[in-house]
Amino acid sequence: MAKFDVDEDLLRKLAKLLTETGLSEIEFESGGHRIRVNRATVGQPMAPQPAPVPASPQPGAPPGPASIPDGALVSPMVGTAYLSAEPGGTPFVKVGDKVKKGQTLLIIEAMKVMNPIPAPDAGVIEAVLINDGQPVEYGEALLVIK
Amino acid sequence: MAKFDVDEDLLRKLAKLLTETGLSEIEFESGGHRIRVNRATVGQPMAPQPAPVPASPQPGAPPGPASIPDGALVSPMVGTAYLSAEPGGTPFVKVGDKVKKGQTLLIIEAMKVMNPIPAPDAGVIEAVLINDGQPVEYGEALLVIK
Amino acid sequence: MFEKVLIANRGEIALRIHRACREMGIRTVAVHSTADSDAMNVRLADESVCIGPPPSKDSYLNIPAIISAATIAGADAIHPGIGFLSENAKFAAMVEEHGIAFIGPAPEHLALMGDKVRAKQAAVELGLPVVPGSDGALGDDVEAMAVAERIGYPVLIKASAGGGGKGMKVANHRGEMAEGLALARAEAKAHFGNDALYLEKYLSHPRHIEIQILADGQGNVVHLGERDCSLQRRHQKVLEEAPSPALNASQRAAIGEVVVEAMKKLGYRSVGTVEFLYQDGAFYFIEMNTRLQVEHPVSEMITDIDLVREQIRVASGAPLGFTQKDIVFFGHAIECRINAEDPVTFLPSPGLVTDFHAPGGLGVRVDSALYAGYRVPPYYDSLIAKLVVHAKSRNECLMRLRRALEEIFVGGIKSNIDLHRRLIAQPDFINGDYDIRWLERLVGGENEG
Amino acid sequence: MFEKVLIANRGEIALRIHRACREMGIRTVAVHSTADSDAMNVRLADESVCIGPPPSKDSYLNIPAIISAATIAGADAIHPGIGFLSENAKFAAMVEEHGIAFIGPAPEHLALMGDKVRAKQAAVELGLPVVPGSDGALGDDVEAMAVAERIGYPVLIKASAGGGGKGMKVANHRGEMAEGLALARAEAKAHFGNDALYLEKYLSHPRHIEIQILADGQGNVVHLGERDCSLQRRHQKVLEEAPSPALNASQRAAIGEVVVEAMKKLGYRSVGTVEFLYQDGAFYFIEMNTRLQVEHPVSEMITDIDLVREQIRVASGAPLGFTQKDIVFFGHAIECRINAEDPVTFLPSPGLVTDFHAPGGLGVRVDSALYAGYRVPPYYDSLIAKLVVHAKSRNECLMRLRRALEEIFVGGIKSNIDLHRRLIAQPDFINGDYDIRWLERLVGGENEG
Repeated sequence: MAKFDVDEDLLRKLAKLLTETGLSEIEFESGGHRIRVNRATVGQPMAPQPAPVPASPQPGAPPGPASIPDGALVSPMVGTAYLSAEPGGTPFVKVGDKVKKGQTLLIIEAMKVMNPIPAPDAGVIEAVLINDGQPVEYGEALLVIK
Repeated sequence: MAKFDVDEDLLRKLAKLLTETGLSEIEFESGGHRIRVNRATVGQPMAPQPAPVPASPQPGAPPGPASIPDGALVSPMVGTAYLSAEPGGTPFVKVGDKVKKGQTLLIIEAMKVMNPIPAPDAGVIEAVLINDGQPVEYGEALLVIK
Repeated sequence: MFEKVLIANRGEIALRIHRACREMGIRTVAVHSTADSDAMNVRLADESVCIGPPPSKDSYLNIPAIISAATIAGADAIHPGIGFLSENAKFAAMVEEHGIAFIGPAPEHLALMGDKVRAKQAAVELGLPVVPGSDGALGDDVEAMAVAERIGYPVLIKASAGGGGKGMKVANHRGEMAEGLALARAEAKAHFGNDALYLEKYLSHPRHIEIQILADGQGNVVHLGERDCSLQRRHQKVLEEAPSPALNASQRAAIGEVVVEAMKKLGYRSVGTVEFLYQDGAFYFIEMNTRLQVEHPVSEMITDIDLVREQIRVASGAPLGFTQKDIVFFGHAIECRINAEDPVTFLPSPGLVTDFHAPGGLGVRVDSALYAGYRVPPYYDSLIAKLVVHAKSRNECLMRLRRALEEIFVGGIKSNIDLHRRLIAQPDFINGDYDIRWLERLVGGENEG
Repeated sequence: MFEKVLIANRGEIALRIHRACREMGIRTVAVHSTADSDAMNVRLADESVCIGPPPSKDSYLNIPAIISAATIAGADAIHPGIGFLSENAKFAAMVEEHGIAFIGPAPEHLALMGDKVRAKQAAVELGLPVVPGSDGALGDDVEAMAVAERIGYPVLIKASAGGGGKGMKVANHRGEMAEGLALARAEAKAHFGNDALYLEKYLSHPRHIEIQILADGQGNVVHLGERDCSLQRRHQKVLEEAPSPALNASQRAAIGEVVVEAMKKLGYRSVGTVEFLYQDGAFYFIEMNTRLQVEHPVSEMITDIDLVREQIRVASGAPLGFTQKDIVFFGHAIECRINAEDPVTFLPSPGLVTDFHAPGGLGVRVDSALYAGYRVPPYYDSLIAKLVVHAKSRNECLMRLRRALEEIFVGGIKSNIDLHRRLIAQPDFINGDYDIRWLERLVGGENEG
C-alpha cells in the first residue's frame, strides 16, 4: 500500500496558490487523498491602512516572515550596523567569504556600546542586506549565510 | 491510478469566479475529485448584531428569502390582515380549499380601507401563515397556494 | 413625552434620530424598504416594519404605508427626518389627522416655505433681507427685461417650483436674457411641471451662511448661530463649519436677532434653518428649510444643545427649557460629508463595505450607519458618514480634522475621503477665504458630467 | 515645541498620544514588539521601529532598545504613556542624559512617589490628608500591634513596595494581626522582593476619589476636579465618572486647592493624579500617580482641556496657558473600560477581532486601537477600548451611555461589555450610591479564582 506521507511540493504549490490568488483556504481531495490548506487573511487586507500622511521612510518595515530570506541572520537588537571595525576600514565579510562559527560578521552599536555579531554557524556569505552605518531594528535581516 | 495533482487553471478559474460572483466559497466534486475554494469575506457574518436591547417582538422580521416558502402569497402592503369578511365570520379560505384565479383570499386593511387580496392563480390552499387580525408588513408571507 | 416614535427615514439620519429617542427613553419604530432590511437603524430599533420595495416612491415616500405602520405599531409620533416626506405639508396634515404627532413644523409653514415665490414674499413681510428681484412670478419676457434693468445685471433666472439648481440660468447682460428665460422655462417645465420663473440679482462671490433656529410655537425662539456652507459642488454641500470665518460676534448677534424676530412673527415651531447668501457684509434670504438639516451637528458641537432632542421636546408640547442668553458658543466645529462616490468623477459608488474604521478620540464625532459587511444600496443618496470635529479654535479644529481624516477608512467602495483631505490642505480653506464657487473651481465641477 | 516624539507604549494609549502629537504638528515614532507590528498606532505613525520580541521585559521595558530607537529616529522627546516605563525614574534620567526630553515629571518625583512609604511621608509634609497609620515601615509584630491599638481596628496591612492589591491584608481585631502580618510579609517578599510592611486605618465604605492636576514646573499648577473611580474589581478600575456623585462644588474646590498647594510646594511638573479614599466627608491620601492615567478622558470631557496636549506643552518648557479660574466644569462624563475578558469568569480573551463597531453620535468618544482583523495579543493587558460619554447632566449621561452600550459591538473575542450593561442598570449606580467594594459585591469578585 502507498506510504502515508504528505506531498511537500504539492503543499508548497497550494501555499503559493493561496498567496497568488488571495484565497484563504484550499481543500483538495482525490482518490482517497485529501489536502486542505488555509491561511487566516482577515488581518492585512481588511485592516485600515494609515491614510496617506506625509510619512518619512520608516526605518525598516516590520519584518513579515516573507521579508526574511532563508538562512538570513536577523538583528538581535535595535542599533546602528557597521560592516567594518572603523569607518572606511575593510569590511568584516563580503559576499562569497567562507566564515567560521563565531567569527564576527558585523558590529551593531546600541547606546554607544559596540556589539560584535558572530556567525551562528560556519558557512558562506551569500548576501549582505544592509549598508554600513545603517540603522536596524529588532528582527531585521542583516545578511544571508548558506 | 490517477496522479494526485491540482488543476491550477481550474483553481484560478474558481478563484476568479469567486471574485466575480462575490461568493465566499466554492466546492466542486466530480468523479471522485472534489475541490473547494473559499475566500474570507468581511461580510454579513461579521456585521454588528443589535445589542441586546429590551426589544419588543418585532411586527414581522424583515422577510429574508429563506423565510418565504415556495408558492407563498406575500403581502403587497402594510396593514392588518383579516381572514373573513366580518369579525367571527366564515373565513374566505381554509387549508385544502380549491381556489379560482381572482378569488378573494383575505382582506388587508390599510388606513381604514379594506383591500381584498385575490388569488394570483387557481390552486389549492396548502397553508395559512397568519392569524385573523394580524398586522402584516410589506413582503410578509400570508398563505401558500399550490 | 412620547412613548414610541416612528422614524420615517433611513441611513445616518434615521440612526441619529434613533439615538436621540433612546436617550430620552422613547421606544423606536424603524420603517424600511426591502433594500434596507439590514440597516443599522433597523437592527437597533425596538421594532421595525418593512413598508415597501426599494424605490422611494413605494417605500419612504409611501404615505399610506408609513401611516399604517405607525397605526399598527402604536406610535404616538412620527419623525420624518431629512428629505423624503420631511417637508411634505400633506403628509404632516394626514399624520395629525390620524392623531399622531408630526415632529416638525405646522403644515401651513411647510407649505409656505415650500413655495419659493410665497416664501420670498413671506421673508419680506417677516423683515428678512432678500435679494432684490421680481416680486413673485414673472409675466412675459418684456416684464422680465424691465425687472432685470431695475435690479441691474448680472441677474439669476430661477424656477418658482425649483430646487437643486434645476431651471437656474445667469444672464450677465440683456443680450443673454431671451435665451436664459427660454432655457429656464423649459427646464422648469420638465423638472417641476411648472414653468413659472422669477428673477434675482446675481451675486458674484457670495458665501452660503445659514442661521439655525429652534422654536416651541409658544412664543419662545432662539438661534444657535450660523453655519457656513459655502463649500458646495453642484449646489450640494460638501463641508460645513461653524462659526463662519467671515462673521464676527456682533454680525452673528445682529442677523440672529433678525431671524429670531421673524420666526416669532411667523409663530414657527420646531427646528428650522434660514439660508442666506452673504456678500460684502450684507445678507440675502435664499430659502427656509422647515426641517432638521444634514449639517445640524456643527451647531450642536459649538452650543452643546442636542437639536433632535429639543425638536422632539417641542413637538410633544414642551416649552423651550432655555433662552438666548443661555446659549454660549464654544470653539469651532467642522463637518465633512463622506459620500459613496468616486473622488474624481463624483459618480456614485454603491456596494459592499468590506471595512469601516471610524476615527475616535477627543473632539471627534462620527454620525454614520455604516458597518463592515453593510451593502450601500444604489437606490438612495450617497451620504454614508458625517465626520464632525470640534476644538477650542478653528486652527486646532483644522489640525484635529486632518488627523481624523488620516484615520478614517472605508473599504470596498469608493468615497470622497481623499477629496476632503485635499480640500483641507488648500491655503484658501485654511484661511477661511472661500465663496460658494470656490470648491467647483478647485474640482472643476462646472465642466463635469 | 518638539519636532518628533517617540511613543514608548502600545495599544489605545499609544494611539491617544499619537493623536495629540498629530494635532500639534509633531511627527511620531512608534516603537513596538514583534507582536504589535500591525497595531493601529504603528500603522498611523510617521515612523516605526521594532524593538524586541513579545515579552514586555524585552521590548516595552527594554530601556536600551527604546533609547537606541529614539537616537536612530532622531526623536527629541519620549512619551512613556501609562504603565511600562512611565514611572521609572532611572529611565526618565537616562532619557534626559541622552539629551532627549522625557514627557513626564522630574525623575526625583517619580522616585519619591514610587515608594509608598516615602510618598506618604511626603504627603504629610505637603499638607495632604492621610490615613492614620504607622509612620513608615513597621518593625516587629509587637510594634505593629501597638500601632494598630493606637489607630484602632479594623486596620489594613500593606507592603511598602506594594501595588495592585498584592501583600494587602485586613485585620478586624488583634486576634487577626499575627496571621495577617505573616501572610502580608510573605506576599510582599514574593512579589516585590521586599517584605517591609506598614499599617493603616481600614475604612469600611470609602469611595476612590482622585484629583487630576496639571503643572508646568514654573510655579503654575491647576486642578481639573476629581474623578470617582470607586467601581473597581480586584483593585482594577472598571468604570470612572466625573464629577463624583458624592462631592459638591465647595468640597471640590476645597480638596482641589489643597492638592494644588501641595504640588506647588513640591515643584511638580507635568500631569499627575493624587488618589484619595473618601469617607464621611473626609479625604485620605492613597498615592500619587506621576503620569497620565487611563481614565484621563473623563476630566477632558468636563473641562474641554486636552491633557496630553498640555502634558507635551509643559514638557517642552512652555508655561501653562491658563489659570484655575479659566477652568469651567461642564456637564458629566463617564468612561467604561472595555476589556478583552470573559464577562463572568473575567479570564482574558485574546484573539482575532472579527468585527469592531464603535458607537457614535453626539457626546460619544471612543479611544481604541481596535479594528476588524486585529489580533489581540495574549502578552499584554486586556484593555481594548475606552467608551467615554459626555452630557449636560449625570442623568442624560447615563441615558447616553446606555444607548452607546446598545450600539458597541466587538466580534470574535469575549469582552466585558455585558458587565457594563448590567452595571449601569443597577439602582445603586444610577443613584450614585456606591463605594469601592460595591462592584465586587455585585459580581461576587471576592469569591473568585
